[in-house]
Amino acid sequence: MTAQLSGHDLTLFRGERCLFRGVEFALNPGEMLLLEGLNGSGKTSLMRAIAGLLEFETGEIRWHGEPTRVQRQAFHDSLVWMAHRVGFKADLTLTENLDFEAALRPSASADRDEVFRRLGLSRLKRLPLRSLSAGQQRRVALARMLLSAATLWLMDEPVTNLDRDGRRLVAALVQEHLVRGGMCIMAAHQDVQIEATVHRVLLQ
Amino acid sequence: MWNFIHRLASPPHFYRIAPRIVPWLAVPGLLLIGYGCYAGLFVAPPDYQQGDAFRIIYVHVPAAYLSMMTYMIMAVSAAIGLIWRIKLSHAVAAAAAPLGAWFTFLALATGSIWGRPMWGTWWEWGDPRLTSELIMLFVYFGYMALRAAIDDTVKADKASAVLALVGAVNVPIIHYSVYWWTSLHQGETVMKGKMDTDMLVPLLINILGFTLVFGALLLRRVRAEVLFRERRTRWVRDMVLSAAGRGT
Amino acid sequence: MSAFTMGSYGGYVWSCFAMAAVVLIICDWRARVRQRQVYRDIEVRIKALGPDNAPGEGQ
Amino acid sequence: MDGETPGLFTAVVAVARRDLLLAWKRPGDVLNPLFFFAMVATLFPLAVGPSNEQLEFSGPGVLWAAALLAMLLSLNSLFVSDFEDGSLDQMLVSPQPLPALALGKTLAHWMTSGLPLVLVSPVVALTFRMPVAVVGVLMLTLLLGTISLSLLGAIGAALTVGLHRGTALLSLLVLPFAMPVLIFGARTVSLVATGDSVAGGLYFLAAYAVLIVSIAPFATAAALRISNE
Repeated sequence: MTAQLSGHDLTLFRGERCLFRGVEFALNPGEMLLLEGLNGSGKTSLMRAIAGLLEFETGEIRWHGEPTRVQRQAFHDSLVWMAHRVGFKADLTLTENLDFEAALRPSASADRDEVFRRLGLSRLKRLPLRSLSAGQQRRVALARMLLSAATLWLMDEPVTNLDRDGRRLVAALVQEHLVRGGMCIMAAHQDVQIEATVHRVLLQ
Repeated sequence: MWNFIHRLASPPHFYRIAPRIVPWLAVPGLLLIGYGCYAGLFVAPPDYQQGDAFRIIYVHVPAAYLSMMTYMIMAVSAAIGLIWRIKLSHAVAAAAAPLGAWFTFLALATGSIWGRPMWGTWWEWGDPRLTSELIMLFVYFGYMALRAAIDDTVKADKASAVLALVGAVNVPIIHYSVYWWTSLHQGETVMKGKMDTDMLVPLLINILGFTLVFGALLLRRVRAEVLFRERRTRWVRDMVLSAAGRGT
Repeated sequence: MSAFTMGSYGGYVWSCFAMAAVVLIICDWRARVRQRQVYRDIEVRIKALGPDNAPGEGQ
Repeated sequence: MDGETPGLFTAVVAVARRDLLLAWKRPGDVLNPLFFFAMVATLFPLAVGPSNEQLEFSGPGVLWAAALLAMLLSLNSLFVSDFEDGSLDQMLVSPQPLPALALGKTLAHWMTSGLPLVLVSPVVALTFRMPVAVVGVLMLTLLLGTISLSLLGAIGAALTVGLHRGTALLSLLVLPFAMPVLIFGARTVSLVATGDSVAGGLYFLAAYAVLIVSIAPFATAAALRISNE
């Protein structure tokens, strides 16, 4: 059986520096992939390359057994990415930003107000993002994930800037996503407590 | 066929083979230029209107021709590099740009000197040839500046390839529009009417000669570029080490 | 001698041909300099880092 | 977990709408190039002298050159904020085709820089003693020409986004390619002043805009992918 998402013989260069070589992984619904390694070991770059923003020197990512580069749209249909930077406009409000988001990618049937309540953003939805704290901005990025219909979550250090409640919330959200048959690739310093099959890739 | 091309385009192979091709281009090229210049300067009859000043044509036209052809080479190798990801073709594009700029400069300078006795001025905006060569020079500068601004070679290759391709669409339009612009106020161009055979033959010889010499120069530059790009590979290390071993 | 002076145009014509020669020589010289420079840098690097770990990557 | 990918048209409109909304919240970004345009047009009579004849003669050229520079000024910021706040990353991993998103951004750029220039140009043109008929042609050429300039400029902005010293480089890349637009734009306006036919020039500007609109979004998208690596 082929895994739903897999990476084969992945080698990545940044400039002249080799970040990693021959990385392999396989991921199926309900499972999680944890990218581990020190700062600068290439976790973020690996994630960007999985998403298709960087080119691997060798190897490829396969989605349902087919290379992602020949089915970019189908792959991106099922992918949502929580990066370091929120990727929203600081001058626009949460609602305006999410309206734009909804025109870009498939939306989940989840109710927006419900999601805001869960993330503790209800009172903030009419403020420009500029006025939110770093932790609140992380929650805003979580809102994007919850409101998208994507099955594959890419999360780059999702718990940075979050307090303990926030960290617990992230763990719970990922857990629910996996139980529903979703997948998650996470790069994290701190261990996140999640009950699921967790694969690991250690980058030196 | 594909195998052959890939073998030829492999950097070590190219690096070894290039110096063997260079003399086959440079020697006949220089001989042709020598004969062409001699015939152009001393054998060809003076022009009935311009007298001997027209003889500048024998360096001006080859330079202008090469300035255009170099851009074409750049654009084609950029396309090949983007589509088939052949490393060598990006190196060709990178090496060709400064040569193109130099020949464009030569065309501009000789055109301007030619203009002095003909129009009584060093620069005549009414001449479409000169004006579009000038814009061409800016296009080359832009291309080289973009390359120089990006540190990562792979990224610089791709970005400048996009620019070269956009330019390939635009350069003919720039020419056309400059001609249209000058036609409105009766641009005076230096070259009117047909040329005599005695005048034409040295010109063709010179064009061919310059092209061959250009080919030799391009190969040399590409070779240096390939060496730079491959500086961390095993084959370069082995080559340098064995050369050093033979030296001592 | 008139073949060299070309009426009053000799200066213009000869300077154009001279300039063409100069440009060709400059192009040739630049290519040589670059080749030598790159080669020397590689030698220096190998000497500094030792032959075994000098080159980072590659086929 | 259902839901379909929103259509192409929705995406183009959404990108344009978002950028227009941003421009609305930061009107300075729109107004500064306009002031710049008016100021360059003021510099010229001050530098050359107030002779009416000279102003009438050079008006079309000066206005067109000023418009070109004003467009260039506004191009710098086209992709920079998206690049810095991570929005560009999010657009690149969206299922929407990137050329469509690039087109949407270019459209918004034109509406916030080219279109305002077209609208204020009559006021500036009148100070150059331009007759009403000529002003009409000026507006028409600017309308067609600024579309091409936005599209061409977007390619340059995408190539230089994320580079240090990108500003000067952007001008160096875009200006040579903008020459045909400048030449045809300004000459067509001069032609109407001398009573010649302007159809040829307008046809060229329109044809050029069509050509560029069919190329630029793809080139811009390719450049964005490369710059964001």
